[in-house]
Amino acid sequence: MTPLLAIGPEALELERLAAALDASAGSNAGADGAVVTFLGLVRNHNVGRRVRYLEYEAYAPLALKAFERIGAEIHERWPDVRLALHHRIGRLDIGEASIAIAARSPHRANAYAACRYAIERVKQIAPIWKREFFDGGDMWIEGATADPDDQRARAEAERIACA
Amino acid sequence: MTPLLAIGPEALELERLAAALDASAGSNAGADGAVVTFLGLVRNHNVGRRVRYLEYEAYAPLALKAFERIGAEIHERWPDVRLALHHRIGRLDIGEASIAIAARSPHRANAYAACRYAIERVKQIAPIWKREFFDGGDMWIEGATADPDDQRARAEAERIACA
Amino acid sequence: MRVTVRLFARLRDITGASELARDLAPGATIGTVWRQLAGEFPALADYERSISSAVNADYARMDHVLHDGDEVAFLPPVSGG
Amino acid sequence: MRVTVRLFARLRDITGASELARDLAPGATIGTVWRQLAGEFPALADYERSISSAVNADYARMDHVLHDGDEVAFLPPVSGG
Repeated sequence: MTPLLAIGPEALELERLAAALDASAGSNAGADGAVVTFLGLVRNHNVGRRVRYLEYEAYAPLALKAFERIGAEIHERWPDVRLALHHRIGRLDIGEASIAIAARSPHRANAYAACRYAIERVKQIAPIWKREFFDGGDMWIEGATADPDDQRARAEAERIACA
Repeated sequence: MTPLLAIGPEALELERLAAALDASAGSNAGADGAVVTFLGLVRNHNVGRRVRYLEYEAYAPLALKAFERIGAEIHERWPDVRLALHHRIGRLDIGEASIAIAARSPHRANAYAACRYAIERVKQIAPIWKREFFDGGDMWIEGATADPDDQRARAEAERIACA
Repeated sequence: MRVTVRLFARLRDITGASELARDLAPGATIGTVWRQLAGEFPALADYERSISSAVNADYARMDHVLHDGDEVAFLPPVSGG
Repeated sequence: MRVTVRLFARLRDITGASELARDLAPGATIGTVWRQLAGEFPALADYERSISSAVNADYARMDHVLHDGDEVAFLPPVSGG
């Protein structure tokens, strides 16, 4: 059975996340009225560079714990939302999905907010790195300093989620 | 080939919408970094009633034009977003999807906003009605008076989309 | 002139028909048709302020002037999605 | 005591190793390990204020005291998603 939270080299499929959420709902599934999903795709350009492909690396056990933390934050903020989140690692070509998120809820407002919050938090605290291979070279992309206890970052993610 | 906008009795599948968007992107597909989707599901209860199933009816040619209008509004507000929107009609059982929306864009903010805007606008202006069959009876659900020129409604949809 | 009237959801239940034909004098508007129907089916009065209307599958206002062969539609408040 | 040090992304490129073993005096903290590494690999100095750290696959602060057998990880700014 597909786990709700996962990180690995397999290609991502929304249908698998949706099925995992369905299964996790059990007898309560009929109460849900909304599923919102997000797919992050590898783009062919970035700040003026022509991207050829990406390589994602992760500290996998800590990444899974970060996903669990994000799930717990969502459960605290939006108790009626259930979340599935899969991240891919390894080489990814243009157009392939690096992350797939699905949020299911009785009401669409919470599903939208939680799905958006999840991707913002992944970018803030998941120990995952991408190396960009572009025309003329390659470089590690470095974004946020990961600090799961930074309440300002968490509030910013909530703001972006329009919660 | 799957159309980007559709209304009919067939079961909805996110994969078909995603494929339609992929195909419509053509050679520019590699520029997209985000796909956000929404599925509306039939819930097993509504304002205290135990729902058994729903029947959706539409004025199909006008519904398609309403979808086109929503697409045009999105193109005007978020020019880099491409949209797919399918609505189902006929009998729908609990847990089945009545509407599927997918928005694809170079950046996730616009994909989230446009996907949310689309469902709000469908509820405002698409000539579609659901009849609820619940324990003890049935009734037509009546929501918004459809007026595509109502700029206040449109502004409200933008506000909800957190645009 | 003659127009076709399309009715949906509860309006269809009230009138017992999803489609009606109506003969109109020249210059008749969507509103003319609505008032005629409301005279025949008093329960329609509830919808006086909440219906929308369309002509030939495009939204149109009550003062829209009709032509022979037009398809007029009356739409109760919508509940799609 | 002996700990394993895990290094990721550009930190791994700088040190040339994804995993290192280091011997430490009792009472050593994550910060102790970092300063030791920064002495060996001066290019790490750029990351002084931007790294995060973890012990046994849990985020932990620089003043966290280490024990024999711990796995310490240094994480440059993240870019997942």
